[in-house]
Amino acid sequence: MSREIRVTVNGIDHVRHVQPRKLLTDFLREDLELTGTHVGCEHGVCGACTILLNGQTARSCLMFAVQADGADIVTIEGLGENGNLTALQEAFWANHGLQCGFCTPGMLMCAGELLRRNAEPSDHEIREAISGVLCRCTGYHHIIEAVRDAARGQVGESKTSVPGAAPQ
Amino acid sequence: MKPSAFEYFRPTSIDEALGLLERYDFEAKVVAGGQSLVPLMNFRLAAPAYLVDTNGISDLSYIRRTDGVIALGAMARQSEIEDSPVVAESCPLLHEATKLIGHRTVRNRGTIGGSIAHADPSAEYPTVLLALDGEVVVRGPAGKRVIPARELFLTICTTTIAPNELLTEIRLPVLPAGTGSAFVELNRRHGDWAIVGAAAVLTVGRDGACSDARIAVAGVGGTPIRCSEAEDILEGRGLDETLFEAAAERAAAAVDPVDDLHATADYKRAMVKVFVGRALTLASERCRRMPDV
Amino acid sequence: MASTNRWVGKSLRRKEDVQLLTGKGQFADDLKFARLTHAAILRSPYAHARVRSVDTSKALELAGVFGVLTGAEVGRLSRPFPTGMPTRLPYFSAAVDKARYVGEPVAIVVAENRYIAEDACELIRVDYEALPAVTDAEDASRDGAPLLFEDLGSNVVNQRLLSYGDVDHAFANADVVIEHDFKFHKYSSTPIETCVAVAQYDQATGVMTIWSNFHGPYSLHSFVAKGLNLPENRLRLIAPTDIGGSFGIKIGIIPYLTLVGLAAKKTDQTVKWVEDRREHLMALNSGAERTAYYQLAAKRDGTILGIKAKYVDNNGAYIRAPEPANLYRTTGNTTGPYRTPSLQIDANCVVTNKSPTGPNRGYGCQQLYYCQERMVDLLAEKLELDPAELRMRNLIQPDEFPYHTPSGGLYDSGDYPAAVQKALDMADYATLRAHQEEARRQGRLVGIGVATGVEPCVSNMGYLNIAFPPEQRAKPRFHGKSGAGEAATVKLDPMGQVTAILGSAPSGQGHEILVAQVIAENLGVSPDAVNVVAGMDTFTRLWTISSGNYSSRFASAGLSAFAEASTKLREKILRVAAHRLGSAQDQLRVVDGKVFVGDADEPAIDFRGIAGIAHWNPDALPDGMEPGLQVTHLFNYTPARIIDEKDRVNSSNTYGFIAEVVMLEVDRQTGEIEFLKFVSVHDAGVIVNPQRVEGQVYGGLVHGIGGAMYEELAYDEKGQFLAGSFMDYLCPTAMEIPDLDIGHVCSPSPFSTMGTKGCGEGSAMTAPAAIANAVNDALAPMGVRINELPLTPSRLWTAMNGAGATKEVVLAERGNE
Amino acid sequence: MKIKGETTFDASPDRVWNILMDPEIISQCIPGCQELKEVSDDEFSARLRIGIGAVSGTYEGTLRINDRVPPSRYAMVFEGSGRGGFVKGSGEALLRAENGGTVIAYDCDVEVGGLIASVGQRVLEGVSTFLVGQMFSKLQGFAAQEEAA
Repeated sequence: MSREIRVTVNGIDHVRHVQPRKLLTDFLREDLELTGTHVGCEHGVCGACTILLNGQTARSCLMFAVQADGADIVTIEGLGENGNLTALQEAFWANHGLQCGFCTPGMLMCAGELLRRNAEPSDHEIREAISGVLCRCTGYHHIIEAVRDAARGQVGESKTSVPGAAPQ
Repeated sequence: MKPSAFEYFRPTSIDEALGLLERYDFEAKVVAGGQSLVPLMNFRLAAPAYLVDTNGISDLSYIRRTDGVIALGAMARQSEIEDSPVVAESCPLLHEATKLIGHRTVRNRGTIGGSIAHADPSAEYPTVLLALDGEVVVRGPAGKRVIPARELFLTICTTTIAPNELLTEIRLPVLPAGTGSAFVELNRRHGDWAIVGAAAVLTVGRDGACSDARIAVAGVGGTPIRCSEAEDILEGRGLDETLFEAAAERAAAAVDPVDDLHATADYKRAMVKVFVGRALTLASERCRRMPDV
Repeated sequence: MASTNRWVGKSLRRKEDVQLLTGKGQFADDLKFARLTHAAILRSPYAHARVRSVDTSKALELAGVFGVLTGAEVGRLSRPFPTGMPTRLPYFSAAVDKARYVGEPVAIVVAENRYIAEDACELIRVDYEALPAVTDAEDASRDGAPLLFEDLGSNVVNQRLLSYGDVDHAFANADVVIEHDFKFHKYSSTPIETCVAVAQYDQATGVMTIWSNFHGPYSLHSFVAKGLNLPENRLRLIAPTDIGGSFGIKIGIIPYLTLVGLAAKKTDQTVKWVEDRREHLMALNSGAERTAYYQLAAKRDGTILGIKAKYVDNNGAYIRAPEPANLYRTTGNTTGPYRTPSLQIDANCVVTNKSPTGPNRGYGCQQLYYCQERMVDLLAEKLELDPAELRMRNLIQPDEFPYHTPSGGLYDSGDYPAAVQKALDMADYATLRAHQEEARRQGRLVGIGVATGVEPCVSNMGYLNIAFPPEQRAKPRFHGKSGAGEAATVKLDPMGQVTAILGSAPSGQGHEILVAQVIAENLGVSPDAVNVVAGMDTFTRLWTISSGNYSSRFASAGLSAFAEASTKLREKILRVAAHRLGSAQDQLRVVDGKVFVGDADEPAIDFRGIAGIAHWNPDALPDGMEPGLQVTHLFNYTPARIIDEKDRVNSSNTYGFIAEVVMLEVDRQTGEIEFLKFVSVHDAGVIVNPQRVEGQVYGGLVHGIGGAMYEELAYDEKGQFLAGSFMDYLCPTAMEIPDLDIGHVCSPSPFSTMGTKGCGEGSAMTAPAAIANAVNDALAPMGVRINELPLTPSRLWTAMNGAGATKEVVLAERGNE
Repeated sequence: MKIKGETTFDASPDRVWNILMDPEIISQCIPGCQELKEVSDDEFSARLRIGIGAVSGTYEGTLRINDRVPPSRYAMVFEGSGRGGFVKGSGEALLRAENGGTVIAYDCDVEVGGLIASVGQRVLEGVSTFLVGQMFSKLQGFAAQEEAA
């Protein structure tokens, strides 16, 4: 028996009918076609499905869409403003804070929540804040650097410079 | 990995919830934060026919301090507890344990009531409840009853709360001045279930002797375990490392863990000694730092 | 042309990132289809069981179910996958008569959505006859062990004794011979995106189209076609632009492409299957477990004379291509960076009731270097030499390149002593040793580990033939293999814009920006102006049999192909321009897409003008020139030769180098490891984008740490799989990783066009060895050694407290006189 | 997984034996047993609903009793399956008189397969121990009743 729910996602109100068992992740990806939120484990460990639920991070694979009735949700698609990247997104870009990009929605959500709670996080606090999101590409270093830079408002050109470049 | 079908209810009052639990009994499950139940449902290990969502009950998420007791509504989120100045000040053990639960994202949804009712033997909150001799309030068809921590946990994920009852409140005593506490745990990876967790609470009187010692451990049995014999070693004595070691050894001797993928039973037993010892040392440092009464 | 590097060597931001940062990536599960149906797979809960019957009637009655395909039907509709070895195994995409591992597909359900498909799986009744299972490769090798394939009479399905150089002489004349055995465990890469396949069969044309995150090697296209019983030109494989990581593991998707394809054909639906995490851990792919027995012969001064090793690889229930390559991929670099003149390998490929194995970042090298680098440390201990010094004494010297290894490897370039010295300097090795001594005096368990490894890049398909003995290879009907090709297409479009088309199916490595940098360099345009088309379509792209994303081949082979293609395109552009301008070609310069004659300040023509001629007005082209401006270059390595009669083969084409120094402390009470220093020095040849290389190094290293300390696909002795969730399969988080100091040396490869080598596997190969060496060094004062992974706190504690440790055996110790 | 242990009954071996061989009693003591049918002298079919916390499932299977040597030993083979996978095992129970009562020493080799094994290993052994304990405590209750009667 499907139920009607009303949710605001990235500022847009939606009214939809869902089966009670439909996971919020699947609702966002299938019903609303917001495929930026990713599914990595469906048991609340990998963090790729993290969204903002009423302003706080939540794992959308551990919620049913019916439970989100009345909620205000932000997904990765709703992070930027007017088509511009946020400072955090810019910092990820500049610091190579993503490779395959699959964990990126979770990383951005969790790092963003950290920076809202703590404007000057230590490296340890950054690590802790993103430790609920698994990444298998980056080894996390560039992500930590990105969050650190975003916190300091230092987002600019890629800084990496190592020898070995092209003695052609 | 998709859950089986269920009928969903979102009661807005405790009475409405109790009515549903009464009607569906064993077939119903309460979902609070969902951080433990929903993974089980996604794996189809749990397949309740009726899901009673208590997130719509508005008056269950308070954190109050009254008359030497901190009372927390069952739906108080772990992140609210983490950020609560009342908790930090009046129940530092709860505050410290909260920060060890999963990750911030988990704590944003997870509730204290859900964690205690789920009764995972490796979880932090059941261990804190037992260490502090707290109690829980449950409501059922026959009205309200209060269950002391020592009578709450039966075995893995099993409590004395009946299927038609709802956990509504958690009560923890505010400990006297001169009390220090610590929650430490060992896990292979940050945020995981503890292989071994240890909570210690020590109260030192004016004479410098330990007037009250409480030790509980997680992860080494079907429930969190209170280490009474180890406590006896400490009570009435002046605290020092030798005594802590003796108490920790006694705690380790009293548990009977089993092997799992991550650790052998022998290792877990040895770690009870190490982590009870560490918790005691930390707790005693903290109680000495407390101002005199 | 521009004479200095404007673009190559710069850490340009990736072209890929904005899409991914805004949630607009196109991963396989994001693709939209009309009237899509969804599949769920029913899997065997038994490690070994006969499937007596499968009753699907109740499942078919469920509303929303379109059909069920059982293993028995798969057996009828399909053909077994080819096996790259003399022994043929009946390997199908589902259990036809027997299930041989927990998680083997038994049936696939197609339904309206995944939820209903899973409901239907629960309604299927399977009658299993449980059979005894065997999980350990050595147990499986013994007489009387339960047989996975009764017809074969043995679970050892491939065996080769490979001898290079005079190993008997080496051992007879050694001052010291040490012997040790090792166990390397089963783990995976677990990319955060699992496998996805969407299949659609067109009855009219007979074409099966499968969209999936399969990224090659596209040699396996023919395997899937065979499984589907289709001519290869009726199978179209499409990969989306974004693939959420793989690290080799997703090559294991090939049976699912077949299974989902068969289900689509049977039900006449467009069918999507998304692997869930439990399926991924339980049944996809993993690196092979290896039990290894090593003997090493050396002179008293530490000179290594020879190695004898027996590998027993546990390849799980089936040999899935490219297996048994875990045994053979490393052939050319078996002796690593050392001048080891002789070698004997007794290679055994064994089937057991565990999930099948395949490439896992490092493919074969982590097993190899873990054992070999432990042996070097044990030799150092025996001879009372510093392990770093012992390595220095045995390293191949810079003037010896290109270097022929005894097993056929042709190392292209390198300066191993410089790289090792750099790692030692960065770590301040002497000071570390002093600190260690001080810590030991305080009773602390501090250890230092050094490990080195040669990083093979761009597999030569020739190594696959090692599974066949020379006498079989000599038969006239034997089809030998060689080659390591890659295809690149670069176009100047009709209005003068540049487009590049990849054949490499990237999964996060940043191929797009690298190609843009190389083309920008060669054509004299801005990288921003180059449109790079990722993804793959076997019907419309030009690809080679070895195309794809694996064996660290992109920076080496892929960029070579693009460098060659863009150079050819530049030639044509300049010829058109010279003809048009009536100038000599060598008088022309290109800057930002504009062509200048001599020292002129004003451009004489731009790319748009040139494209206008080539595309719109071929009448104005030089006589005989083809119209258009499109170049496809098929690149191949000349050293990618076929195996010789003595089993020598240059198994890869460019060879990087890794040197690592680790300092760590083991908590005496808990067995926990804390990193105190981690230095990793890499030689990846010429670096096109340093930040990309750094990203690969970090990623590979953390994967190596995961393997060494956290990750294990654990089974019980009955073959039950125990690590079916991310709660029990532990991937390191940001809290577990050390700070890392990365260093580089650069030895340009003479074989790749720009001197590049690969770097994608890197420390995943060496970190387990470095960490194991450091842990053993830390525990040395206790007289404890550990020869197993992962190095969990429980395991270390158990070893420190008297069990689970081993001692090496000194076989012989002779005087020189 | 090994399930091994000893438990003491305040009843003579003969009485304990009779209790253990009484399907009616056994069905009341096996946790969650909804049905236990005697298929033949030595074989029973059973349906169990086992619930631990939120995790519950119905299992159907068979139990065969072998090598009965009253009142001192018997062996058993059992298997069952349900949503969570399957359980399969064999074991032996030895009864001996001690201090006026009876000690049962049991030793079972149990394979738990499928879903529960792959995601529930952390709690599997603890749950098994609990269920076995629950069964024995009920049996002990029956033994005490019988003795009193």
